[in-house]
Amino acid sequence: MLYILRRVAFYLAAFFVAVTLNFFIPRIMPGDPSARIIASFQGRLNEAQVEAIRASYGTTGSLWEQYIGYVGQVLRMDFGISTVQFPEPTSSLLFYGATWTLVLVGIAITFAFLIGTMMGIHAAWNRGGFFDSVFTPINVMLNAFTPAVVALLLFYAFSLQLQWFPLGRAHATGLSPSWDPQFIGNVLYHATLPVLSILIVSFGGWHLGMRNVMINLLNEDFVILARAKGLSDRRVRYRYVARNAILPQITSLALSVGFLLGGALVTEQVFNYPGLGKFTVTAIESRDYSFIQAQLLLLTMSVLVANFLSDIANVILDPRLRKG
Amino acid sequence: MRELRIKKKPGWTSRLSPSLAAFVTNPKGMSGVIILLAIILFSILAPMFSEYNPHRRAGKPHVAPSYEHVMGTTRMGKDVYTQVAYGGRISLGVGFGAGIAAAVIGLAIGISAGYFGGRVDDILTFFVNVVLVLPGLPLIIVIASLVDSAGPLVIGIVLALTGWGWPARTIRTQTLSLRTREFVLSAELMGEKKWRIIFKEIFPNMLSFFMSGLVLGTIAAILAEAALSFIGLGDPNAVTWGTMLYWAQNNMALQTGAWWEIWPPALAIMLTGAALVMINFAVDEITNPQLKAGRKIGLIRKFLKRRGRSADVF
Amino acid sequence: MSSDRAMIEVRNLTVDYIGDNSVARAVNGIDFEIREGEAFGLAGESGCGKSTVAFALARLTRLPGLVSGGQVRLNGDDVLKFDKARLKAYRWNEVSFVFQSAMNALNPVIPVSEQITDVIHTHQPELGNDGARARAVELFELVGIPPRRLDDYPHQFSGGMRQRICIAIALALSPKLIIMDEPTTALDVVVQRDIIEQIVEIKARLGFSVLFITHDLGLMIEFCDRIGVMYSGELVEVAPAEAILTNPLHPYTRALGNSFPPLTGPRTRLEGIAGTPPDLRSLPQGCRFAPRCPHAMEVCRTTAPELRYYPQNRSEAACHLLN
Amino acid sequence: MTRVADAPVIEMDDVDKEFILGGAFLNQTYLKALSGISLRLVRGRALALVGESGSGKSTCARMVAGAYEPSSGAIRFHGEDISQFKGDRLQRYRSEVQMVFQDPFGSLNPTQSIGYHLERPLRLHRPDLKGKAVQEEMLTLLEGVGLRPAADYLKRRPHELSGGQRQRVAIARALSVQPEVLLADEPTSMLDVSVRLGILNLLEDLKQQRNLAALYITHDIATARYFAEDTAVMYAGHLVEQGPSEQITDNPRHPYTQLLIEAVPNPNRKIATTRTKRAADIPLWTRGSRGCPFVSRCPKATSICSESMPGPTDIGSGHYVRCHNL
Amino acid sequence: QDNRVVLTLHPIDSDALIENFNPNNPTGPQQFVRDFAYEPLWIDNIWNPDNDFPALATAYEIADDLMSITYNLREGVKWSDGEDFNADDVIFTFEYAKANQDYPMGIDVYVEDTDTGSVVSAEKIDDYTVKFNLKEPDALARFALGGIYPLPEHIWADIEDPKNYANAKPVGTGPWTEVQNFSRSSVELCRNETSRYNEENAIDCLRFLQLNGNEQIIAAMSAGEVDWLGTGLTDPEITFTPQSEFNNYWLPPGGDVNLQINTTKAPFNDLEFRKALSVAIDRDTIVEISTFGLTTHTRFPIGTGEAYATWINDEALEPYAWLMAYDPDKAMELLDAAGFVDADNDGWRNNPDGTPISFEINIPNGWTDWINSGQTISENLQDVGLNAVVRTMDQGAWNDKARTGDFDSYIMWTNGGPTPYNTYNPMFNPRNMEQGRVDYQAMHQMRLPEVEDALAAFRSTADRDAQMEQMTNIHLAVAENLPVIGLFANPTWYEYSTRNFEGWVTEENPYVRPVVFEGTRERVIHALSLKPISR
Ligand SMILES: Nc1ncnc2c1ncn2[C@@H]1O[C@H](COP(=O)(O)OP(=O)(O)OP(=O)(O)O)[C@@H](O)[C@H]1O
Ligand SMILES: Nc1ncnc2c1ncn2[C@@H]1O[C@H](COP(=O)(O)OP(=O)(O)OP(=O)(O)O)[C@@H](O)[C@H]1O
Ligand SMILES: [Mg+2]
Ligand SMILES: [Mg+2]
Repeated sequence: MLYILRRVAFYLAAFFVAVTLNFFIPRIMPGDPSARIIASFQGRLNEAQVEAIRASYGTTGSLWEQYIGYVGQVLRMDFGISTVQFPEPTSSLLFYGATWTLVLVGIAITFAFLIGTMMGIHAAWNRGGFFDSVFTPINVMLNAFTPAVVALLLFYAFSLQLQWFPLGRAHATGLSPSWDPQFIGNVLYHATLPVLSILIVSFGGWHLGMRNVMINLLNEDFVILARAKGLSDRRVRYRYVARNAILPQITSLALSVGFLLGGALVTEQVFNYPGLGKFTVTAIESRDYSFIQAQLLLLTMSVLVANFLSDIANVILDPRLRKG
Repeated sequence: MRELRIKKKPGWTSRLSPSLAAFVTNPKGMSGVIILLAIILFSILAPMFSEYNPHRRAGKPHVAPSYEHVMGTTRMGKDVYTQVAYGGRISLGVGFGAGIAAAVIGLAIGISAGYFGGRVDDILTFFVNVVLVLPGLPLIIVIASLVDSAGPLVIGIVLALTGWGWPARTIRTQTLSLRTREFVLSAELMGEKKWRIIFKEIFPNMLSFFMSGLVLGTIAAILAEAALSFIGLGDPNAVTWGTMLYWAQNNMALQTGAWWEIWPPALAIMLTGAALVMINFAVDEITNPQLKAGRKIGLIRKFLKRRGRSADVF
Repeated sequence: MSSDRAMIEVRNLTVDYIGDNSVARAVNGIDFEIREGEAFGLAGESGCGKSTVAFALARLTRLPGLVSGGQVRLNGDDVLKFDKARLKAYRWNEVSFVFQSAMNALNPVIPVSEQITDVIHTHQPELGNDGARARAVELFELVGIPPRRLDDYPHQFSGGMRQRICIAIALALSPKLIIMDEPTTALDVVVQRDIIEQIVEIKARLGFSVLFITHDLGLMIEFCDRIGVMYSGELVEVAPAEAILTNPLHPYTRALGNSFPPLTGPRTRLEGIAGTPPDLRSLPQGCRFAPRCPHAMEVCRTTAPELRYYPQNRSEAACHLLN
Repeated sequence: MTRVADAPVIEMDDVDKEFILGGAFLNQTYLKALSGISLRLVRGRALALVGESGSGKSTCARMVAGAYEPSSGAIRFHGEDISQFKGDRLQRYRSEVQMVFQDPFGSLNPTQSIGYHLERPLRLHRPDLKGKAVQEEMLTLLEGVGLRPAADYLKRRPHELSGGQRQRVAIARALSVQPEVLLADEPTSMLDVSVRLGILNLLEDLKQQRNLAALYITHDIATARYFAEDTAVMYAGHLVEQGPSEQITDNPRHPYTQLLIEAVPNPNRKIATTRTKRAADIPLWTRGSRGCPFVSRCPKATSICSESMPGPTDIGSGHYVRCHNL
Repeated sequence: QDNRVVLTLHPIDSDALIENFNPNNPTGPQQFVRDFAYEPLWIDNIWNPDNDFPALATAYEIADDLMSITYNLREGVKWSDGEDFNADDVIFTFEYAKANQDYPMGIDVYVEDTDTGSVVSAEKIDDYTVKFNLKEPDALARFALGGIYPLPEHIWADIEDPKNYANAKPVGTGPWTEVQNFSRSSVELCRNETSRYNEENAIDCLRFLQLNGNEQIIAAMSAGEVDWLGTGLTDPEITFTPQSEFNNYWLPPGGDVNLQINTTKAPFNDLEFRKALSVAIDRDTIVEISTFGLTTHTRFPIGTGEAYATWINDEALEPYAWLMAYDPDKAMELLDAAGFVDADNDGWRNNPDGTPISFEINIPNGWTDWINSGQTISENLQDVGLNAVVRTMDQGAWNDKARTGDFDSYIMWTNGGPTPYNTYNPMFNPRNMEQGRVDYQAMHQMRLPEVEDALAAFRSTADRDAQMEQMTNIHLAVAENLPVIGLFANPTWYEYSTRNFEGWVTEENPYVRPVVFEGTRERVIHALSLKPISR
């Protein structure tokens, strides 16, 4: 319990730091949101109008006042109004983007984790065998590939040339979101290539991580004892070894959420997938403060939440952490 | 027992320090080093390989690979081969620069936190955790756009500043376990200065972790530079592997059939990544010999199988 | 209490560790047998191959280890040739194991109860959940731990208790032979004594054989009926426990006996054994102990002596001095 | 060995040591690792400190070496309180008191050569040695601990040596600064039986040749008796019995000492299976704990035992016991 | 319901559509509803000025003193909710624009406080006649006033904060006003049942898709998802036409792109230097390679080009044509002669006073064809010994620097309009050169009084010949002084698919400008001219 409390204290502090950073970072960027709006009129404004727009879209008050206002907003979960899509509330766009990023990254992380972990278990169990000697290095090298190139090649080959998969978007334009199987099928169909492009470059890490932890465990006495007890291979492999090896994997999983959300950005760009990454790039280009802030905050929060969940999972899975 | 193919250890390795000897006899590690060295040399010696200027047009647009343009030309008529060679300088420079810087910052923070403990540790660990928790790439994008145009240098600095979380964490854990080792206490009781203990007693034992952090950091930095340039947040004037991809993508190299504009930088990145991965494999195996899958184990399994037996345990 | 019927015979057992650039012959053609109900000890300094023998016996040789020759016979069948099904029955039904460090022998994230019951489920599925549980309770009582603690996790027990749990697991199926590889070295002497006494008591009740490994000669003599002394992968002497100190045949055995300062008598200077054991990857010719032996002769450096039975001592030894 | 009780080199005077065990700010628990320890080290003699694991033996040695400060009480070196040592005096003290650690694998830095390990203390504490003299001193030291030919060892790294050789290097390093006091914290516990005696004999020779005051920590009472003239028995941070080694082993008076001696493997008997007692865990000694720590396991315990810890009783020839039921 | 005839067009890139149909919201909505749901008073047919399309007005009259214009409004027009349209709506719209300066409705309302703007007031003459009073005589005011999109007074009168108003159910007079099937990825604007166009209008709905990035957009057209685009192309003969038999494009020349140089500082303040600059640039390469052969050459160094071909007096300008021809030798000769030589032997030329020359060409990130052009220019300039480098920057920073005047040179578009006046006025209006508020078009900051005079004269006559004369004066002054260095004419991006519709504007039948973006009022005429192909 104490462990969890300490973690909670850390999360609160980290959250505060993130909130503060998120406020200041976009503000030290040159340019301000009104510039883009003014520019979008291509000179068709007279000066009075330019000034009026500056006054009403630009930022007002001292930095400190802005900061206080912003913290208040954050606490109320009010993220202001987007200037790229004026006057849409940031939260509605954010929610929309986050949903699709969650679909994309959620599926990708799950599969990468499952596939990589299973492969890692297999490789470690048959250490030195064909699978281990061939696939371990290959899978890990895939990890060092550029997501951009992988996404691009998939898009080019399967969407443009072979036309097996759609050109982009999260679902066909005619459909409206619902839980019916047709829509879900359509979403999965659209997500296939983007997911694949994240998957390809990420499962190798899980493979290697699991393999290495497993191998270290294989020589532990408790594993030898399990073997000596005549337990079945399956039981030793999963209950005795994988069960323990999964603990560090879960911690890395949580930390990788941030990396993956970031990495999805390129994929979303290539596949015109309406996720947060795309919105973020646009928001940055147009100095949409409220969106950048809200987006960074959301990312930080999701990483924090992921970490918190992994802490809890660790406590549940590792009895050694339960007390103290 | 001939089937087990036991070779005598090459004699010359005995003159090297044991971990170095382990490295040079590790086939994965050495192939990584050789590939990497080849790429680095290729980049450094770029002017020797090509008379073209990577920033200037060298021929007609989209010339297919030919005698004059070994890897063809870009849509703008720049020589791809030359760009790959020169681009390597910056990509590798950013990668290694940021990788090394992040590893060094991580090392400094990790060691200090682990060695000094107490308040220092609490504070440093907090920052490490914050850096770990802050979303990486998006933050980099925001910071990179702070400056009007994110040249390779800026990208490198930003990557270094955001990339030290991981190494700091592993190194701190490692330091914590080293600090309880008696040779550290013994040096303290001997009256050694703190910095000397850190540099001479602790650091050398952390070399492999440092190396591994450096290698992984470098891969991450190279990939991040490529990704940032690819989505157009880099400086398109710079010639790096990432900007080459950016231009290839912008000029629809794939659609126009100019595969030679996109594959060379893509392969260069992949090859570098692969080489670094192999080096990291070797470093892992040296720190933890168990990880060495060892052809030996496979051979023993076969040996036993042929005799109708199976390996007893793993 | 031990009969003279051999229950397990080890013949010419050879085990190698295959390295990248070398082969280490950790056990070099050793012969001995363990009789029914007997406590047989393997003594010798660190690295001489005691554990390797034990693991080979239990068919637990770890890669890159390789049993490259010899036999382990159980009722005439070679254990090393057992197929999967037979091996499963052999393991734990016939031979069980207690490891050196209980800290590492129990899986930290699985409740202790499950670590006991899963072996019962595997080998006696007919007992069912309740039967297995009941058996676990019995075992806990047998080793003197309150059964209400069955569902605790290993870290919640003290070192001595953990070691007792390991013993409980080893007893789960009433095996014929329990191998104990340094079962108490990580423990305090007082706790050690406590556990050893408990083992003796249970052994007296259940009548299994024990292969006991330690480098504490004193403890071994107290506990074992017969003792084999190993040096550098070979057995140099096999003798009744009492004879090891009082009437050692092999100079190494004698030297070993001299390495334990006594608790009584005047404080006199003892000499240990000078030098270090040979590197298994490049062994000396002849007797492996010769380089450290105060009585080494010319022949010792050229020919390896063989283990021979000396009826007057009821001991076997391998030394040229005795001829 | 009858000698006028020399003035002690090191004197621990009623030393307490508390460690914070954790807990939040308010309900922090303090582990009392040492309670009222008084010990004296005299030149030319060794004092063995025996006791169960976790009883505070290492803590004693580390406090003498200056790694921790006492929570109360004082440690004096030739009558001077060592907690007052600062700067140069502290640096000098560090050369006067040297420690040899338990673990020959852990106490040498695997990445540094043997030469480095010997050179550092010489450079730090023997400014008189210049140039070649350092090198020569290193060779002399190695030969002194029986590592011959010495020159061979300088370039080697710890992993190239056997455990016994490493422990010798550690001893050579401790001796390099010509200390008056040698603190040996289980210097043989990780060593194989065959080399253990070699190290003990070496320490014995050094003790006599250099007239060292030695503190020998072990939980093996037999080697304590073998090496040290005096033995002190610790239990849960308390000294329970102290006196000449032979007396302690031949005539243990404290129930814990008796239990300990009883437990030592003895080839001259067979194990009896008439057990009644069962080892309970050593109690966690905290600020609030009272009485004799051994009470939970003591067969003779009476009600007074859980109330207070008696002071030492002298039962002759320097043999002290702390027990109510003598 | 899917027998509907739907035209899919793509006037703006976005990450997600928003449910906002405010006709004056520039972040997207106005692209969807202007022209289609909200009609202007008058649709100028820029390419065929004799064939304008009266919209909510049927006629206009310019007062002789050029101080006012009177519009006759169309009678019998109904808003899509059934209310009548009349002069009150127009007056309301003007007053509304005046009251809400931060909600720019495209009317240059005069503001006393700052003495800016040109339209002083709107007067209701009768229910269907409105008179706009101007601050100064202006023969060109009709172009701007015709572009007023009247708002229905009965709806907007109650809207307090128009810029934040989402206008989810637009009420207009145009052919398509009904929003249907809104989602983040597509939205439809369907037939206005009260529209007077319904007889000729074959299209039931317009559909707008969320799309982003040229690659995606082109792929969408190839796949038959979009009919009408205005997206940038790269090697269209390879990447576009072959993708589908229905894919077509036509890229008539549009406004010019110029190199804006900061003539307030050395070396750009030297005319000889500017001449050298002009001839040092290899425009052929830029047109053919840097911009993929999609741009067109400009013949004369006048800052505007073929988009206003009818205004150019070839004969008068011929002597300046050499300034547009690539001649590096000539450039070096000019530089040498003017004293720009490499005085310090660092490989680069110096100013006559010996100070080094090095300058940047600023281009926003991601504007790749411009970056390519900039790189070619810097190569060209380096070839003649000038140390010029391309500097790309974030668009926000790029915007900022332009205004503060803190720059060396920019590649810059030119504003378009019905006459070249719309291009030259912002380029030479002294108000656009004031310190700290420099307009993009006037970044050169060189005042040319003869141009200012000619512009004033141009504006104060409605006579085409007189205007032509003034325009020639302007051209000559610009060519003589080279305040900007002309580069090439941008393409007008226009792609269309013949899969579902016929009747597209083609090179052979250029009946209106085929631009899909808002700002081209003719686009509604184009859409109404399309007929479905039945397959
Ligand atoms: N996995 C391995 N690879 C290579 N050599 C090994 C391996 N395991 C053991 N050995 C070697 O085999 C020899 C015998 O080892 P073993 O563990 O049987 O010794 P032991 O007598 O049990 O020693 P200890 O008392 O220290 O447990 C040693 O020299 C050891 O170095
Ligand atoms: N730095 C420390 N912080 C907190 N507790 C400590 C610290 N050092 C020692 N202790 C505790 O003090 C008690 C005494 O420890 P010490 O190491 O002195 O025992 P020991 O008798 O040397 O045991 P061993 O025989 O295992 O070496 C133990 O309970 C230990 O956990
Ligand atoms: Mg062993
Ligand atoms: Mg200790």
